Amino acid sequence: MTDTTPDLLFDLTLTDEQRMNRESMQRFAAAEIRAQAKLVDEGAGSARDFYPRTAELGLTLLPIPEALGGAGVDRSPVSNALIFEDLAHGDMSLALGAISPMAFVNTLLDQGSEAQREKYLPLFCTGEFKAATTALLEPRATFDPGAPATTATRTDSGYTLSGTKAMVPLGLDAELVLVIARLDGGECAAFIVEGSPAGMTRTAESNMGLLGAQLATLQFDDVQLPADARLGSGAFDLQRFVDLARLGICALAVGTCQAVLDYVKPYVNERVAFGEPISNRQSVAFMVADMAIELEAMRLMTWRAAALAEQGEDFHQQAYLAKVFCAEHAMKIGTDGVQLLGGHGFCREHPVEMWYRNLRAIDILEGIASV
Amino acid sequence: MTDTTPDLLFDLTLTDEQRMNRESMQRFAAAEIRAQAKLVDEGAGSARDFYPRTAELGLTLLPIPEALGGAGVDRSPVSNALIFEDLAHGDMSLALGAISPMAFVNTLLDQGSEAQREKYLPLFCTGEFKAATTALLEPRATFDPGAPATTATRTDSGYTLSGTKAMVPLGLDAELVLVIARLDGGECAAFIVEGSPAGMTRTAESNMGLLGAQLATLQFDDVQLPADARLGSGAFDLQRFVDLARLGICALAVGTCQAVLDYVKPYVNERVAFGEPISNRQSVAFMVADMAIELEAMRLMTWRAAALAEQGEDFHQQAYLAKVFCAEHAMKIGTDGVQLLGGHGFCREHPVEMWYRNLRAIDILEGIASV
Amino acid sequence: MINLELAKKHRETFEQVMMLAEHMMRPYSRKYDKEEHTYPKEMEEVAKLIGSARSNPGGTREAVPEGTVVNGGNMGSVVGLFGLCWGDTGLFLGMPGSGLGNAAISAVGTPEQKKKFGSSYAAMCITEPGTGSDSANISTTAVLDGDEWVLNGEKIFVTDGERSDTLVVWATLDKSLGKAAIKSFIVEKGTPGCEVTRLEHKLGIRASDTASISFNDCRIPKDNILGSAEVATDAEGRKKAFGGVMQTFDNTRPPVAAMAIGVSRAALDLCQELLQAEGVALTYDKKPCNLSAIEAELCQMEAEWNAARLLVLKAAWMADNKTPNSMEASMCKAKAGRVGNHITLRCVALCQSLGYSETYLLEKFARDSKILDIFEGTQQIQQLIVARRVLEKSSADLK
Amino acid sequence: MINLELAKKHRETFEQVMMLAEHMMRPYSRKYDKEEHTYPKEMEEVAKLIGSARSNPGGTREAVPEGTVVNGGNMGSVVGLFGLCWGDTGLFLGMPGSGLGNAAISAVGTPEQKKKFGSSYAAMCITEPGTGSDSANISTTAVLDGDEWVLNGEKIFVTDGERSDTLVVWATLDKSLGKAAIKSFIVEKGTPGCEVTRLEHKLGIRASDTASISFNDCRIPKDNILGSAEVATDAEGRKKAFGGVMQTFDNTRPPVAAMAIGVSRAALDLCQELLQAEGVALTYDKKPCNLSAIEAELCQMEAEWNAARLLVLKAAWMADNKTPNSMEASMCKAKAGRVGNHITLRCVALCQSLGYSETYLLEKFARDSKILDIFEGTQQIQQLIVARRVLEKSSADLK
Repeated sequence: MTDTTPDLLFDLTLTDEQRMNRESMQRFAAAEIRAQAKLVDEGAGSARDFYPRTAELGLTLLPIPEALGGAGVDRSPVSNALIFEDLAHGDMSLALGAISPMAFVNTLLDQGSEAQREKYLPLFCTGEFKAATTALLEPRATFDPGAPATTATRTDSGYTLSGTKAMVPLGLDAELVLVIARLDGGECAAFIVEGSPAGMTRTAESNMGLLGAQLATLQFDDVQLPADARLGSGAFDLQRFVDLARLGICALAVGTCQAVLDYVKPYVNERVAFGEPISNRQSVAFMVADMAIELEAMRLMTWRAAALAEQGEDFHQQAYLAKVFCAEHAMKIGTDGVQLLGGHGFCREHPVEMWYRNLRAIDILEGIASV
Repeated sequence: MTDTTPDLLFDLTLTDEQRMNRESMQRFAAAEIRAQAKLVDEGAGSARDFYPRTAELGLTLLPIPEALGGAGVDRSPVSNALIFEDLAHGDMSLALGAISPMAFVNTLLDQGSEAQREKYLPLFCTGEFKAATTALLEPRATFDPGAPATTATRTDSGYTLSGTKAMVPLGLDAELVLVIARLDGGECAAFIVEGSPAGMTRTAESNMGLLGAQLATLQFDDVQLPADARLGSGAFDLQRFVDLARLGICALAVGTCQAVLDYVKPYVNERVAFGEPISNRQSVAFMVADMAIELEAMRLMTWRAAALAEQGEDFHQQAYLAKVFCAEHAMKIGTDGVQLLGGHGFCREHPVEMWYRNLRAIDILEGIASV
Repeated sequence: MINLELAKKHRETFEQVMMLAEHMMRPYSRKYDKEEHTYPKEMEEVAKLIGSARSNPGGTREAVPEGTVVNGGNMGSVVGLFGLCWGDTGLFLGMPGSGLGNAAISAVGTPEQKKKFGSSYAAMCITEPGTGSDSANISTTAVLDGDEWVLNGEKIFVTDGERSDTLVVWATLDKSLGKAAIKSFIVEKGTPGCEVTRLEHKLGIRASDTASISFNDCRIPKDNILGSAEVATDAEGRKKAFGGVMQTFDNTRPPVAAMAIGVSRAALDLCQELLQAEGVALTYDKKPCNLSAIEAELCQMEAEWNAARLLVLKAAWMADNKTPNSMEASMCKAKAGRVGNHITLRCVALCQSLGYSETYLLEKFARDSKILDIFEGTQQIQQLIVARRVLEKSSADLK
Repeated sequence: MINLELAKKHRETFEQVMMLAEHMMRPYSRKYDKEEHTYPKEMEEVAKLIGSARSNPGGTREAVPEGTVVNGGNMGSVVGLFGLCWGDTGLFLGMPGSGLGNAAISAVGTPEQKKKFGSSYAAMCITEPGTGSDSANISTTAVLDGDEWVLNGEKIFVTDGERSDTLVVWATLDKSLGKAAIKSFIVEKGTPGCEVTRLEHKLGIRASDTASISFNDCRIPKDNILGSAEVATDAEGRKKAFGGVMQTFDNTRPPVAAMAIGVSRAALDLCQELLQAEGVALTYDKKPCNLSAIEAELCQMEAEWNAARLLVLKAAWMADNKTPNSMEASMCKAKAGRVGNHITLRCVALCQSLGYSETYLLEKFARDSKILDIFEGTQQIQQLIVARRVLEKSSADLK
């Protein structure tokens, strides 16, 4: 922090806007998302049909300048993290799909050129849900977000894109996909892929969880992109993009883990064994206590990094550590949620097994859910 | 395991000799070692004065051929591991010192030349305690037992030895020290250093624990060694040496952890809080249960690798994994031992704090306690 | 003499089972995971091939002189399960004859019962909607009416409840008499009054069905009670009687632990195969702290896996040698249950998107393994049992 | 507005304290670790320098408008402790004015008591030979005799019991009345009947003395009781009264947690310095799984450390803003206690023989940190408190 930084106090108080916004997000999450989640996870409901209903939240509208049709509210990584958290409390899978266009918009606002903003942002101010997404992750066991293998090569007319991206939310439907690739063997750059150009193949994925997010593998075989497809006018800041996405992923983890905690609390208090509620046993009660402790820490880690990002400070290390911490503890909270319900936790009648499957993805996901 | 291997059954039964031997070791550990341990740890008793009393155990005598004055019993890594375990139940620190000459003898029996055996082994058949030891570990944070930095260079008359060895048991007094060094920049070799040749400096160490083992740092500045100081007639098998030592270290861990478990059991059953023995609480009782589970697993891992070594089978992987496992769980058992006694565990009135300090060394120690 | 390697016959058993697992189970793993509740008919062949070993679950027990060490049926059983659940835990649990009811019949059945039901496909009905780990608190009743027992009650979490031929049902003769009045009964499927009411959709082991079964005035022959019909009246007798029923757990816990060993080995093998393709391999040539993070984690998992496996073998060896192993059975179940969970989950994480994808089986191994830390007594129940033994506590003192 | 960075004044406090810690504490760390029970006289200067902040432990509380966020004395206190215990936990605990008794006096003392004893060196006497975490079960008695309280009993584990000027003593007015009759009293050292009977030899924090103190007809002025002398007679009142005594823990737990943050930071810093000499450094440029094992572990420890630190800051922030923080105080104590233990111990292991040796301070940090997971409520007691709050349980239901 530089000496010219204004003297902010340590503060965990939400702004009035954030409080109001949370209320509406939480209402939507409880009423709309939670109800859909199970149906979609079981293949009985359509995520594709669901997403248009999220348009009422105005997720993409807020931070877009008024001149381009938006509400012109300053983009706030903290507020966005709160939104992600609240939606994920309903369901992480549907939340991820719902916020993917917002992540695309956020990245455009953050690193797009003036021309790109003018071209694309008005499309997200129509009041309709527009499928868009970001794609960094690749299908390799040792994939590192700082070193994608997808390549872009300069051509006379623009770029040739080659490579494979995995676990892309809304990957089947997205009309706009921001793809990260190594440019001419050097630094990374981001490319806006519109529609489905020749050489681009979209394959629906079957995964352990996140079934509602419509994850897809996108393959690019010598896909030709125009010169203006490259994001921004200067160098692409990959680390910043990855870190902003890490914050979004952490926020999704926080919301989901809060859902687990909220679910197991009444369960262990009501479930009777050996003549008493099972929560009267230390092994059960302490597991719940640790869940609460680690969840609180996950939230503080996420908020801290998001606040640094919002203040324009260096937030790389805190975002990195938040992701490490959230991944580790989200895994444990997901597992403990099932364990606390015992045999019932293993059955799909209760949502904890779905949350368990969804939370496995926290460590793996990269380059999506940018705040 | 080759097809010609005789069909041994899976068996956890000790031989009659092992049973008898355990009895006398356990008796000595309880009567002699345990009583000395605290005094020595507090600086009130002398380890140097103690070791001669271990001569009655005949530790070095047994496996030495009758022709050289020994008892001529086949060297048994399993039996040796049992001895180490039992002595460490008394105190790991004094056990380590007591068995160091035995580790020297074991290595000589294992990899020494005929001439070296004839020269040195009779010295260990006198019925007196003779201080001898082995030295591999070096004072570096990233030291790897497979890559010591101590060097030996061939000269006209023998070898020049240079480097520093750390945490050498009996390092101040040992009349014979087996030192592992890289020979002429190539493979490793072992050298028998007699007495204190010019250029050899012995410095007593102050460590967190293991105060009774008389750990010392040995520095070698161009120490001249005769040609016959090099162990064996062929190549030195460093991995085998390290693995046999790992088994000894694991056995020390098993014995010490058994002491912790044996100590905390009555304590938590007798200590009353909130109107009941604290062992009526799951958080206490489950910690003890896990201690018992992991200790049993440590023992089985150690025995398995020792049995493979005894059978002449490849035991590298099992010795390696046993050490990994024992180091991890010995740390935890040591810590939990203190925690179970609460504030009392932090006071030196109870031995658990000493065991806690000693057990920290399990992961660090290498190249000593060869079975 | 201390030796912790398998005897030759068990090494051979393991190799043979691994062949079956690889060629006759794995090809169907994903299919029946996706088609939940579908009977994996291809497994009948596998069941037949391993059937000769199972038809005598006690193993071939040659007359051995007093004091001779035995490596018998219990060890053979866990070694077989290492392989079968390396193949597929769900398919194994869904195949005929794998029911835990078989273990109960072979453990406490009369010679007649063993003959009549020993080779049937027997499922175990213990849990009820209101009971989880609290097996002593069941409400299903059995009342003797002439030459028949009349059963009434509702059971849940019956593994293979739908596809089995036979059920071993825990019921109380008189709930007011507590544990001592709990007995187990053999019910043949198709008996009037016995009905499968529901199949669970599950996180894992989807190839096996998990059923709810109701008993409404279900009448079975008087001889179908396992063990004595007498209800002990003194404290000692009551304890012993329930202990007898609970004892079946001593027989079923090492096998469930063995399943965890099998599935976590499968995960470790596949994980290492996928990582090897990226040039990452565990070679045991440096101290773990000097390895890469992935190698160090693989190493730590190998250590934990080996440790858990040895605890399972020890418990089985004790059973083979007629040594009471109630504590060791719970020890190995606790350790293998948690290690199995940990390894399968970390293998998913280590392989990142490949681990999470249904393209490979890593995510399935993780889902399948979770139940092994829950059924036949959760992790916490095992810790409780071990703690009581280690600390010499009654169930009244340590709850 | 969400911001989790320290305010400027606390950043400055921290920097100043770190200077003191480095230059005025660290040079004496090993000396007083070796010379157990020797009074670290050099620390008086340090105590004086930080004294102005401590003489008003509630912090400078300017009048602030309703609804304005405060970053006050509680935050200042934990931030100071981050630095002081980065310096040396033992020396800090052994220096005048650091006694936990001071926290109690400033939390519940009357203005007169604060004036008279606020700047004394006050130790806390709670534990007795027969009680550990069970603070409600103490047997030391206080009986009013004219204008004086007469104290009788035996206290153990009194941190700085020998070198302090003042003792805050928990005693019961009538054991038969249970918790409600427990009150705390200020005893000046030198009062006849108050005697230090024993000093403990300890695993760590050897620079601070840990004393046993006996009270034999020890008479103190009537006004030396902290809080009211009345014993509540109804259940609600009883609960409240003991709650008042226990509440001092809400004030002392975040500071102890802060000590764990300080000492574990010290270990992490030194460990990274030693590893950097070998070319190993954590750079945050790759995903943890793609790092070396040592780097990955450092990274994981940094994450845990940062998380624990934020929980401490939150609890202190709540106290500054008059928000009840009993649960958060226990949360941060539980997390920082275990993280502090884990980090300091792993740093020993990561640096191998350098970690184990007294040449460096890593082994000392590990020894010092252990007590922080034990005193002011063990890990298990903190989990119990958190669990009761989260699950809305009484102490009768969740024991």
